Amino acid sequence: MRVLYFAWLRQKVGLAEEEAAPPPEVRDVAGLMRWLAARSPGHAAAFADPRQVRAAVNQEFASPDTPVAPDDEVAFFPPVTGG
Amino acid sequence: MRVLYFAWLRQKVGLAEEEAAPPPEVRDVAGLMRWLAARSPGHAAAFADPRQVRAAVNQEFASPDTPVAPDDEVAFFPPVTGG
Amino acid sequence: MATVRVQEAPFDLAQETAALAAGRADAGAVASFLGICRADDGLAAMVLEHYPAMTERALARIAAEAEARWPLTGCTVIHRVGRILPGEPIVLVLTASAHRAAALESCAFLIDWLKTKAPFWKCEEFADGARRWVAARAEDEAAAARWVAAAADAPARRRREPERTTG
Amino acid sequence: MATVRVQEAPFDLAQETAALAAGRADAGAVASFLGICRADDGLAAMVLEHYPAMTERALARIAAEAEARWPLTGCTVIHRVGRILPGEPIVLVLTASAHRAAALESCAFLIDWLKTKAPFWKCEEFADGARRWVAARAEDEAAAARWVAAAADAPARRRREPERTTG
Repeated sequence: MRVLYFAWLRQKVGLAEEEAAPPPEVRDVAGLMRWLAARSPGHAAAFADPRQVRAAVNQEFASPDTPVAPDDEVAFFPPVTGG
Repeated sequence: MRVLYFAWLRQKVGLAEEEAAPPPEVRDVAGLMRWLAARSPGHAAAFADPRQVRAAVNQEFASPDTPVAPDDEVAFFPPVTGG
Repeated sequence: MATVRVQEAPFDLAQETAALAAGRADAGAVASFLGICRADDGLAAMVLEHYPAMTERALARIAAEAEARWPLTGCTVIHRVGRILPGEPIVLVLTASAHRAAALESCAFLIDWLKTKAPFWKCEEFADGARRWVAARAEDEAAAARWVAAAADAPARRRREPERTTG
Repeated sequence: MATVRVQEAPFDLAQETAALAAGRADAGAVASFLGICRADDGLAAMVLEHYPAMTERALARIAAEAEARWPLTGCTVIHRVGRILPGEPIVLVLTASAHRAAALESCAFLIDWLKTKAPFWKCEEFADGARRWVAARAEDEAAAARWVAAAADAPARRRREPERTTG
Protein backbone atom coordinates (compact mmCIF):
# COMPACT_ATOMS: atom_id res chain seq x y z
CA MET A 1 0.00 0.00 0.00
CA ARG A 2 1.30 3.40 -1.00
CA VAL A 3 0.55 6.18 1.50
CA LEU A 4 0.89 9.87 0.55
CA TYR A 5 0.87 12.95 2.77
CA PHE A 6 0.16 16.53 1.77
CA ALA A 7 0.44 20.00 3.32
CA TRP A 8 0.92 20.01 7.10
CA LEU A 9 0.42 16.25 7.37
CA ARG A 10 3.48 15.83 5.13
CA GLN A 11 5.43 18.18 7.37
CA LYS A 12 4.40 16.49 10.61
CA VAL A 13 5.03 12.96 9.32
CA GLY A 14 8.27 14.14 7.70
CA LEU A 15 7.55 12.16 4.52
CA ALA A 16 5.74 12.87 1.26
CA GLU A 17 5.07 9.17 0.77
CA GLU A 18 5.85 5.75 2.16
CA GLU A 19 5.08 2.10 1.60
CA ALA A 20 2.93 0.47 4.28
CA ALA A 21 1.83 -3.11 4.90
CA PRO A 22 -0.87 -2.90 7.53
CA PRO A 23 -2.20 -6.16 9.04
CA PRO A 24 -5.46 -7.62 7.62
CA GLU A 25 -7.54 -6.18 10.47
CA VAL A 26 -6.88 -2.69 9.04
CA ARG A 27 -9.86 -2.59 6.71
CA ASP A 28 -10.79 1.04 6.23
CA VAL A 29 -9.46 4.60 6.22
CA ALA A 30 -10.16 5.13 9.93
CA GLY A 31 -8.36 1.90 10.84
CA LEU A 32 -5.39 2.83 8.66
CA MET A 33 -5.14 6.22 10.36
CA ARG A 34 -5.03 4.59 13.82
CA TRP A 35 -2.42 2.07 12.65
CA LEU A 36 -0.24 4.74 10.97
CA ALA A 37 -0.45 7.00 14.05
CA ALA A 38 1.53 4.41 16.02
CA ARG A 39 4.45 4.42 13.56
CA SER A 40 6.36 7.45 14.88
CA PRO A 41 5.91 10.60 16.96
CA GLY A 42 5.56 12.48 13.66
CA HIS A 43 2.76 10.19 12.51
CA ALA A 44 1.12 10.53 15.93
CA ALA A 45 1.23 14.33 15.63
CA ALA A 46 -0.18 14.24 12.10
CA PHE A 47 -3.14 12.09 13.10
CA ALA A 48 -3.64 13.59 16.57
CA ASP A 49 -6.96 15.17 15.58
CA PRO A 50 -8.62 12.90 13.00
CA ARG A 51 -11.35 15.50 12.41
CA GLN A 52 -8.72 17.71 10.76
CA VAL A 53 -7.64 14.95 8.36
CA ARG A 54 -9.17 14.15 4.98
CA ALA A 55 -8.32 11.16 2.82
CA ALA A 56 -8.42 9.92 -0.75
CA VAL A 57 -8.28 6.28 -1.85
CA ASN A 58 -6.99 5.78 -5.36
CA GLN A 59 -7.32 9.51 -6.08
CA GLU A 60 -10.96 9.72 -5.02
CA PHE A 61 -12.09 11.50 -1.87
CA ALA A 62 -12.86 8.92 0.81
CA SER A 63 -14.62 8.81 4.18
CA PRO A 64 -13.47 7.09 7.39
CA ASP A 65 -15.35 3.91 6.47
CA THR A 66 -14.01 3.69 2.89
CA PRO A 67 -12.29 0.27 2.52
CA VAL A 68 -8.55 0.08 1.92
CA ALA A 69 -6.69 -2.83 0.28
CA PRO A 70 -2.98 -3.69 -0.17
CA ASP A 71 -2.75 -2.35 -3.74
CA ASP A 72 -4.43 0.96 -2.98
CA GLU A 73 -2.90 4.41 -3.02
CA VAL A 74 -4.13 6.21 0.09
CA ALA A 75 -3.52 9.92 0.63
CA PHE A 76 -3.99 12.00 3.79
CA PHE A 77 -4.27 15.76 3.85
CA PRO A 78 -6.05 18.69 5.51
CA PRO A 79 -9.30 20.09 4.10
CA VAL A 80 -8.52 21.55 0.70
CA THR A 81 -7.86 25.30 0.31
CA GLY A 82 -7.42 25.89 -3.41
CA GLY A 83 -9.19 28.34 -5.64
CA MET B 1 -40.09 71.56 -24.69
CA ARG B 2 -37.60 69.33 -26.43
CA VAL B 3 -38.93 65.90 -27.41
CA LEU B 4 -36.60 63.05 -28.41
CA TYR B 5 -37.42 59.72 -30.05
CA PHE B 6 -35.31 56.56 -30.08
CA ALA B 7 -35.31 53.19 -31.83
CA TRP B 8 -38.58 52.31 -33.61
CA LEU B 9 -40.36 55.37 -32.21
CA ARG B 10 -37.80 57.52 -34.02
CA GLN B 11 -38.44 55.59 -37.22
CA LYS B 12 -42.24 55.78 -36.96
CA VAL B 13 -42.28 59.50 -36.09
CA GLY B 14 -39.62 60.13 -38.72
CA LEU B 15 -37.72 62.50 -36.43
CA ALA B 16 -34.96 62.07 -33.85
CA GLU B 17 -36.06 65.20 -32.03
CA GLU B 18 -38.45 68.15 -32.29
CA GLU B 19 -39.53 71.21 -30.38
CA ALA B 20 -43.04 71.09 -28.94
CA ALA B 21 -45.22 73.66 -27.19
CA PRO B 22 -48.15 71.71 -25.76
CA PRO B 23 -51.02 73.65 -24.19
CA PRO B 24 -51.09 74.10 -20.40
CA GLU B 25 -53.58 71.24 -19.93
CA VAL B 26 -50.82 68.78 -20.98
CA ARG B 27 -49.40 68.21 -17.51
CA ASP B 28 -47.78 64.75 -17.52
CA VAL B 29 -46.11 62.13 -19.72
CA ALA B 30 -49.39 60.39 -20.55
CA GLY B 31 -51.01 63.68 -21.58
CA LEU B 32 -48.02 64.59 -23.71
CA MET B 33 -48.18 61.24 -25.48
CA ARG B 34 -51.86 61.79 -26.34
CA TRP B 35 -51.16 65.30 -27.57
CA LEU B 36 -48.15 64.26 -29.67
CA ALA B 37 -50.08 61.34 -31.22
CA ALA B 38 -52.36 63.85 -32.96
CA ARG B 39 -49.48 65.65 -34.69
CA SER B 40 -49.06 63.35 -37.72
CA PRO B 41 -49.81 59.83 -38.94
CA GLY B 42 -46.22 58.92 -37.96
CA HIS B 43 -46.75 60.19 -34.42
CA ALA B 44 -50.04 58.31 -34.25
CA ALA B 45 -48.31 55.09 -35.30
CA ALA B 46 -45.51 55.59 -32.77
CA PHE B 47 -47.92 56.09 -29.86
CA ALA B 48 -50.57 53.61 -31.06
CA ASP B 49 -49.85 51.21 -28.19
CA PRO B 50 -48.80 53.28 -25.18
CA ARG B 51 -47.91 50.11 -23.24
CA GLN B 52 -44.97 49.63 -25.63
CA VAL B 53 -43.64 53.12 -24.98
CA ARG B 54 -41.28 54.19 -22.19
CA ALA B 55 -40.29 57.75 -21.35
CA ALA B 56 -37.61 59.78 -19.66
CA VAL B 57 -37.99 63.34 -18.39
CA ASN B 58 -34.74 65.27 -18.16
CA GLN B 59 -32.76 62.05 -18.63
CA GLU B 60 -34.48 60.15 -15.83
CA PHE B 61 -36.87 57.26 -16.43
CA ALA B 62 -40.42 58.51 -15.98
CA SER B 63 -43.88 57.01 -15.56
CA PRO B 64 -47.15 58.10 -17.24
CA ASP B 65 -47.96 60.41 -14.33
CA THR B 66 -44.55 62.11 -14.21
CA PRO B 67 -45.12 65.90 -14.68
CA VAL B 68 -43.77 67.67 -17.75
CA ALA B 69 -42.99 71.40 -18.01
CA PRO B 70 -42.07 73.71 -20.92
CA ASP B 71 -38.30 73.60 -20.23
CA ASP B 72 -38.11 69.83 -19.93
CA GLU B 73 -36.38 67.37 -22.25
CA VAL B 74 -38.77 64.46 -22.74
CA ALA B 75 -37.67 61.28 -24.52
CA PHE B 76 -39.83 58.42 -25.80
CA PHE B 77 -38.50 54.96 -26.63
CA PRO B 78 -39.30 51.24 -26.46
CA PRO B 79 -38.27 49.13 -23.44
CA VAL B 80 -34.46 49.09 -23.34
CA THR B 81 -32.53 46.15 -24.83
CA GLY B 82 -28.88 46.80 -24.07
CA GLY B 83 -26.37 44.54 -22.39
CA MET C 1 -14.74 55.13 -8.18
CA ALA C 2 -16.33 53.04 -10.90
CA THR C 3 -15.15 53.36 -14.47
CA VAL C 4 -18.07 53.78 -16.86
CA ARG C 5 -17.66 54.20 -20.61
CA VAL C 6 -19.84 54.25 -23.70
CA GLN C 7 -17.84 53.90 -26.89
CA GLU C 8 -17.94 52.73 -30.50
CA ALA C 9 -14.50 51.13 -30.39
CA PRO C 10 -13.93 47.59 -29.18
CA PHE C 11 -12.43 47.23 -25.69
CA ASP C 12 -9.51 45.17 -24.48
CA LEU C 13 -10.47 42.70 -21.77
CA ALA C 14 -6.92 42.11 -20.53
CA GLN C 15 -6.15 45.82 -20.39
CA GLU C 16 -9.35 46.63 -18.51
CA THR C 17 -8.74 43.80 -16.05
CA ALA C 18 -5.16 44.94 -15.45
CA ALA C 19 -6.33 48.52 -14.91
CA LEU C 20 -8.94 47.36 -12.42
CA ALA C 21 -6.47 45.35 -10.34
CA ALA C 22 -3.50 47.73 -10.66
CA GLY C 23 -2.26 49.03 -7.36
CA ARG C 24 -5.02 47.27 -5.42
CA ALA C 25 -3.33 44.85 -3.05
CA ASP C 26 -6.71 44.02 -1.52
CA ALA C 27 -8.37 42.59 -4.63
CA GLY C 28 -8.45 38.81 -4.34
CA ALA C 29 -11.27 38.19 -6.78
CA VAL C 30 -12.15 39.64 -10.16
CA ALA C 31 -15.38 38.62 -11.86
CA SER C 32 -16.26 39.57 -15.38
CA PHE C 33 -19.13 39.35 -17.79
CA LEU C 34 -18.59 39.78 -21.49
CA GLY C 35 -21.60 40.07 -23.78
CA ILE C 36 -20.90 39.06 -27.36
CA CYS C 37 -22.95 39.53 -30.53
CA ARG C 38 -24.08 35.99 -31.38
CA ALA C 39 -24.01 34.92 -35.01
CA ASP C 40 -27.69 33.98 -35.09
CA ASP C 41 -29.12 32.75 -38.40
CA GLY C 42 -28.55 35.29 -41.11
CA LEU C 43 -27.52 38.08 -38.75
CA ALA C 44 -25.20 40.51 -40.54
CA ALA C 45 -24.77 43.10 -37.80
CA MET C 46 -26.25 44.50 -34.61
CA VAL C 47 -26.70 48.26 -34.41
CA LEU C 48 -26.71 49.69 -30.89
CA GLU C 49 -28.48 53.01 -30.43
CA HIS C 50 -28.46 54.94 -27.15
CA TYR C 51 -29.56 58.20 -25.51
CA PRO C 52 -26.22 59.98 -25.12
CA ALA C 53 -27.28 62.60 -22.58
CA MET C 54 -28.65 59.88 -20.31
CA THR C 55 -26.50 56.79 -20.87
CA GLU C 56 -23.37 57.49 -18.85
CA ARG C 57 -25.43 58.90 -16.01
CA ALA C 58 -27.59 55.75 -15.96
CA LEU C 59 -24.53 53.51 -16.01
CA ALA C 60 -22.84 55.51 -13.26
CA ARG C 61 -25.95 55.20 -11.11
CA ILE C 62 -26.10 51.43 -11.65
CA ALA C 63 -22.41 51.13 -10.78
CA ALA C 64 -22.89 53.29 -7.68
CA GLU C 65 -25.70 50.99 -6.58
CA ALA C 66 -23.37 47.98 -6.90
CA GLU C 67 -20.70 49.79 -4.89
CA ALA C 68 -23.26 50.59 -2.19
CA ARG C 69 -24.34 46.94 -1.96
CA TRP C 70 -20.96 45.17 -2.08
CA PRO C 71 -17.47 46.04 -0.80
CA LEU C 72 -15.83 46.44 -4.20
CA THR C 73 -12.23 47.43 -4.78
CA GLY C 74 -12.99 48.13 -8.43
CA CYS C 75 -15.85 48.26 -10.91
CA THR C 76 -15.78 48.81 -14.68
CA VAL C 77 -18.72 48.96 -17.07
CA ILE C 78 -18.11 49.49 -20.78
CA HIS C 79 -20.91 49.40 -23.34
CA ARG C 80 -20.37 49.73 -27.06
CA VAL C 81 -22.71 51.55 -29.43
CA GLY C 82 -22.90 51.70 -33.20
CA ARG C 83 -22.53 48.82 -35.64
CA ILE C 84 -21.28 45.57 -34.12
CA LEU C 85 -20.51 42.42 -36.11
CA PRO C 86 -21.26 38.85 -35.02
CA GLY C 87 -18.53 37.60 -32.71
CA GLU C 88 -17.63 41.08 -31.51
CA PRO C 89 -18.03 42.13 -27.89
CA ILE C 90 -20.90 44.43 -26.91
CA VAL C 91 -20.61 44.93 -23.17
CA LEU C 92 -18.09 44.33 -20.41
CA VAL C 93 -18.72 44.28 -16.67
CA LEU C 94 -15.76 43.83 -14.34
CA THR C 95 -15.90 43.77 -10.56
CA ALA C 96 -13.14 43.24 -8.01
CA SER C 97 -13.34 42.56 -4.30
CA ALA C 98 -11.36 40.93 -1.52
CA HIS C 99 -13.53 37.81 -1.74
CA ARG C 100 -15.30 36.02 -4.53
CA ALA C 101 -18.93 36.26 -3.43
CA ALA C 102 -18.96 40.07 -3.64
CA ALA C 103 -17.25 40.05 -7.04
CA LEU C 104 -19.50 37.37 -8.54
CA GLU C 105 -22.77 38.70 -7.14
CA SER C 106 -22.11 42.32 -8.07
CA CYS C 107 -21.11 41.29 -11.59
CA ALA C 108 -24.41 39.44 -12.06
CA PHE C 109 -26.30 42.37 -10.52
CA LEU C 110 -24.66 44.89 -12.85
CA ILE C 111 -25.49 43.06 -16.05
CA ASP C 112 -29.05 42.36 -14.88
CA TRP C 113 -29.68 46.03 -14.07
CA LEU C 114 -27.87 47.28 -17.13
CA LYS C 115 -30.20 45.17 -19.30
CA THR C 116 -33.29 46.88 -17.89
CA LYS C 117 -32.14 50.30 -16.63
CA ALA C 118 -29.76 51.72 -19.23
CA PRO C 119 -31.04 53.42 -22.42
CA PHE C 120 -29.69 51.17 -25.18
CA TRP C 121 -31.65 49.64 -28.05
CA LYS C 122 -30.51 46.86 -30.35
CA CYS C 123 -31.48 46.64 -34.01
CA GLU C 124 -30.64 43.44 -35.88
CA GLU C 125 -29.60 43.70 -39.53
CA PHE C 126 -29.94 40.54 -41.59
CA ALA C 127 -28.08 39.37 -44.66
CA ASP C 128 -31.25 39.76 -46.76
CA GLY C 129 -31.50 43.44 -45.80
CA ALA C 130 -34.25 43.03 -43.22
CA ARG C 131 -34.00 44.97 -39.98
CA ARG C 132 -35.65 44.14 -36.67
CA TRP C 133 -35.63 45.92 -33.34
CA VAL C 134 -34.88 43.45 -30.58
CA ALA C 135 -37.83 43.12 -28.18
CA ALA C 136 -37.30 43.36 -24.44
CA ARG C 137 -37.48 39.99 -22.70
CA ALA C 138 -39.71 39.31 -19.70
CA GLU C 139 -36.87 37.19 -18.24
CA ASP C 140 -34.68 40.28 -18.13
CA GLU C 141 -37.26 42.13 -16.05
CA ALA C 142 -37.52 39.13 -13.72
CA ALA C 143 -33.73 38.89 -13.41
CA ALA C 144 -33.51 42.57 -12.49
CA ALA C 145 -36.43 42.31 -10.05
CA ARG C 146 -34.72 39.63 -7.95
CA TRP C 147 -32.13 42.20 -6.86
CA VAL C 148 -34.88 44.50 -5.60
CA ALA C 149 -36.21 41.57 -3.56
CA ALA C 150 -32.65 40.89 -2.36
CA ALA C 151 -32.28 44.50 -1.22
CA ALA C 152 -35.63 44.35 0.59
CA ASP C 153 -34.35 41.27 2.44
CA ALA C 154 -31.38 43.32 3.67
CA PRO C 155 -33.03 46.32 5.32
CA ALA C 156 -29.71 47.69 6.58
CA ARG C 157 -28.77 48.46 3.01
CA ARG C 158 -30.28 51.58 1.60
CA ARG C 159 -32.50 50.98 -1.36
CA ARG C 160 -32.47 53.68 -3.99
CA GLU C 161 -35.32 54.35 -6.32
CA PRO C 162 -34.92 56.33 -9.52
CA GLU C 163 -35.39 60.00 -8.71
CA ARG C 164 -36.59 62.67 -11.01
CA THR C 165 -34.17 65.57 -11.12
CA THR C 166 -34.56 68.83 -12.93
CA GLY C 167 -30.91 69.13 -13.88
CA MET D 1 -15.11 19.53 -23.98
CA ALA D 2 -13.88 21.55 -21.02
CA THR D 3 -10.28 22.72 -20.90
CA VAL D 4 -8.68 21.90 -17.56
CA ARG D 5 -5.07 22.72 -16.73
CA VAL D 6 -2.79 22.71 -13.69
CA GLN D 7 0.39 24.68 -14.24
CA GLU D 8 3.15 26.68 -12.57
CA ALA D 9 3.24 29.37 -15.23
CA PRO D 10 0.90 32.36 -15.19
CA PHE D 11 -1.96 32.28 -17.66
CA ASP D 12 -3.17 34.87 -20.12
CA LEU D 13 -6.77 35.93 -19.54
CA ALA D 14 -7.28 37.48 -22.99
CA GLN D 15 -5.78 34.46 -24.75
CA GLU D 16 -7.91 32.01 -22.79
CA THR D 17 -11.05 34.05 -23.42
CA ALA D 18 -10.30 34.24 -27.14
CA ALA D 19 -9.67 30.49 -27.28
CA LEU D 20 -12.97 29.81 -25.52
CA ALA D 21 -15.02 31.94 -27.90
CA ALA D 22 -13.12 31.08 -31.09
CA GLY D 23 -15.29 29.49 -33.74
CA ARG D 24 -18.35 29.46 -31.47
CA ALA D 25 -21.00 31.57 -33.15
CA ASP D 26 -23.46 30.56 -30.43
CA ALA D 27 -21.64 32.06 -27.44
CA GLY D 28 -23.36 35.29 -26.44
CA ALA D 29 -22.08 35.43 -22.88
CA VAL D 30 -18.71 34.75 -21.30
CA ALA D 31 -18.34 34.89 -17.52
CA SER D 32 -15.02 34.68 -15.76
CA PHE D 33 -13.63 34.45 -12.28
CA LEU D 34 -10.03 35.32 -11.59
CA GLY D 35 -8.58 34.54 -8.17
CA ILE D 36 -5.60 36.69 -7.25
CA CYS D 37 -3.07 36.36 -4.42
CA ARG D 38 -3.94 39.28 -2.13
CA ALA D 39 -1.10 41.27 -0.61
CA ASP D 40 -2.24 40.71 2.97
CA ASP D 41 -0.12 42.16 5.78
CA GLY D 42 3.43 40.90 5.51
CA LEU D 43 2.64 38.19 2.97
CA ALA D 44 5.71 37.44 0.85
CA ALA D 45 4.35 34.55 -1.20
CA MET D 46 1.70 31.87 -1.41
CA VAL D 47 2.86 28.33 -2.11
CA LEU D 48 0.26 26.10 -3.74
CA GLU D 49 0.70 22.36 -3.24
CA HIS D 50 -1.47 19.77 -4.94
CA TYR D 51 -1.92 16.02 -5.44
CA PRO D 52 -0.81 15.61 -9.05
CA ALA D 53 -2.34 12.18 -9.73
CA MET D 54 -5.71 13.42 -8.54
CA THR D 55 -5.89 17.12 -9.42
CA GLU D 56 -6.70 17.16 -13.13
CA ARG D 57 -9.17 14.33 -12.67
CA ALA D 58 -10.94 16.26 -9.89
CA LEU D 59 -11.03 19.42 -12.00
CA ALA D 60 -12.33 17.54 -15.04
CA ARG D 61 -15.10 16.02 -12.92
CA ILE D 62 -16.11 19.43 -11.56
CA ALA D 63 -16.13 20.87 -15.09
CA ALA D 64 -18.18 17.91 -16.36
CA GLU D 65 -20.72 18.56 -13.60
CA ALA D 66 -21.04 22.18 -14.73
CA GLU D 67 -21.52 21.06 -18.33
CA ALA D 68 -24.21 18.62 -17.22
CA ARG D 69 -26.08 21.35 -15.33
CA TRP D 70 -25.86 24.25 -17.81
CA PRO D 71 -25.87 24.47 -21.63
CA LEU D 72 -22.29 25.70 -22.00
CA THR D 73 -20.55 26.36 -25.28
CA GLY D 74 -17.19 26.46 -23.51
CA CYS D 75 -15.60 25.94 -20.12
CA THR D 76 -12.00 26.55 -19.01
CA VAL D 77 -10.49 25.95 -15.58
CA ILE D 78 -6.82 26.76 -14.95
CA HIS D 79 -5.24 26.47 -11.50
CA ARG D 80 -1.65 27.42 -10.77
CA VAL D 81 0.62 25.58 -8.36
CA GLY D 82 4.00 26.42 -6.87
CA ARG D 83 5.16 29.77 -5.55
CA ILE D 84 2.86 32.70 -6.31
CA LEU D 85 3.59 36.32 -5.44
CA PRO D 86 1.09 38.88 -4.16
CA GLY D 87 -0.83 40.38 -7.06
CA GLU D 88 -0.34 37.32 -9.25
CA PRO D 89 -3.29 35.23 -10.48
CA ILE D 90 -3.95 31.83 -8.89
CA VAL D 91 -7.02 30.47 -10.61
CA LEU D 92 -9.14 31.20 -13.67
CA VAL D 93 -12.64 29.95 -14.41
CA LEU D 94 -14.21 30.84 -17.76
CA THR D 95 -17.64 29.79 -18.96
CA ALA D 96 -19.48 30.60 -22.16
CA SER D 97 -23.09 30.09 -23.11
CA ALA D 98 -25.75 31.51 -25.41
CA HIS D 99 -27.26 33.49 -22.54
CA ARG D 100 -25.87 35.17 -19.47
CA ALA D 101 -27.61 33.25 -16.69
CA ALA D 102 -25.96 29.96 -17.63
CA ALA D 103 -22.53 31.57 -17.96
CA LEU D 104 -22.75 33.49 -14.67
CA GLU D 105 -24.24 30.67 -12.61
CA SER D 106 -21.87 28.00 -13.87
CA CYS D 107 -18.89 30.27 -13.25
CA ALA D 108 -19.95 30.75 -9.61
CA PHE D 109 -20.64 27.02 -9.29
CA LEU D 110 -17.21 26.07 -10.62
CA ILE D 111 -15.24 28.27 -8.25
CA ASP D 112 -17.38 27.19 -5.29
CA TRP D 113 -16.85 23.50 -6.03
CA LEU D 114 -13.21 23.94 -6.91
CA LYS D 115 -12.64 25.50 -3.49
CA THR D 116 -13.96 22.42 -1.69
CA LYS D 117 -13.51 19.49 -4.10
CA ALA D 118 -10.06 19.88 -5.69
CA PRO D 119 -6.87 18.79 -3.90
CA PHE D 120 -4.97 22.06 -3.51
CA TRP D 121 -3.44 23.45 -0.33
CA LYS D 122 -2.17 26.98 0.25
CA CYS D 123 0.77 27.81 2.48
CA GLU D 124 1.41 31.48 3.27
CA GLU D 125 5.01 32.66 3.56
CA PHE D 126 5.55 35.90 5.46
CA ALA D 127 8.29 38.50 5.20
CA ASP D 128 9.56 37.54 8.66
CA GLY D 129 10.06 33.93 7.55
CA ALA D 130 6.95 32.51 9.20
CA ARG D 131 4.85 29.99 7.29
CA ARG D 132 1.23 29.18 7.83
CA TRP D 133 -1.08 26.69 6.13
CA VAL D 134 -4.31 28.38 5.18
CA ALA D 135 -7.27 26.89 7.06
CA ALA D 136 -10.40 25.82 5.20
CA ARG D 137 -13.29 28.23 5.66
CA ALA D 138 -16.74 27.15 6.78
CA GLU D 139 -18.21 29.70 4.33
CA ASP D 140 -16.62 27.78 1.46
CA GLU D 141 -18.38 24.58 2.52
CA ALA D 142 -21.66 26.48 2.77
CA ALA D 143 -21.13 28.05 -0.66
CA ALA D 144 -20.50 24.63 -2.20
CA ALA D 145 -23.46 23.06 -0.38
CA ARG D 146 -25.97 25.48 -1.90
CA TRP D 147 -25.33 23.91 -5.31
CA VAL D 148 -26.22 20.48 -3.93
CA ALA D 149 -29.48 21.96 -2.68
CA ALA D 150 -29.98 23.58 -6.10
CA ALA D 151 -29.50 20.22 -7.81
CA ALA D 152 -31.94 18.54 -5.41
CA ASP D 153 -34.48 21.20 -6.36
CA ALA D 154 -34.09 20.18 -10.01
CA PRO D 155 -34.78 16.42 -9.96
CA ALA D 156 -34.62 16.14 -13.75
CA ARG D 157 -30.94 16.85 -13.56
CA ARG D 158 -28.81 13.92 -12.58
CA ARG D 159 -26.93 14.45 -9.35
CA ARG D 160 -23.54 12.82 -9.21
CA GLU D 161 -21.87 11.81 -6.00
CA PRO D 162 -18.15 11.08 -5.75
CA GLU D 163 -17.57 7.44 -6.59
CA ARG D 164 -14.76 5.28 -5.46
CA THR D 165 -12.99 3.67 -8.36
CA THR D 166 -10.18 1.16 -8.26
CA GLY D 167 -8.37 2.54 -11.29
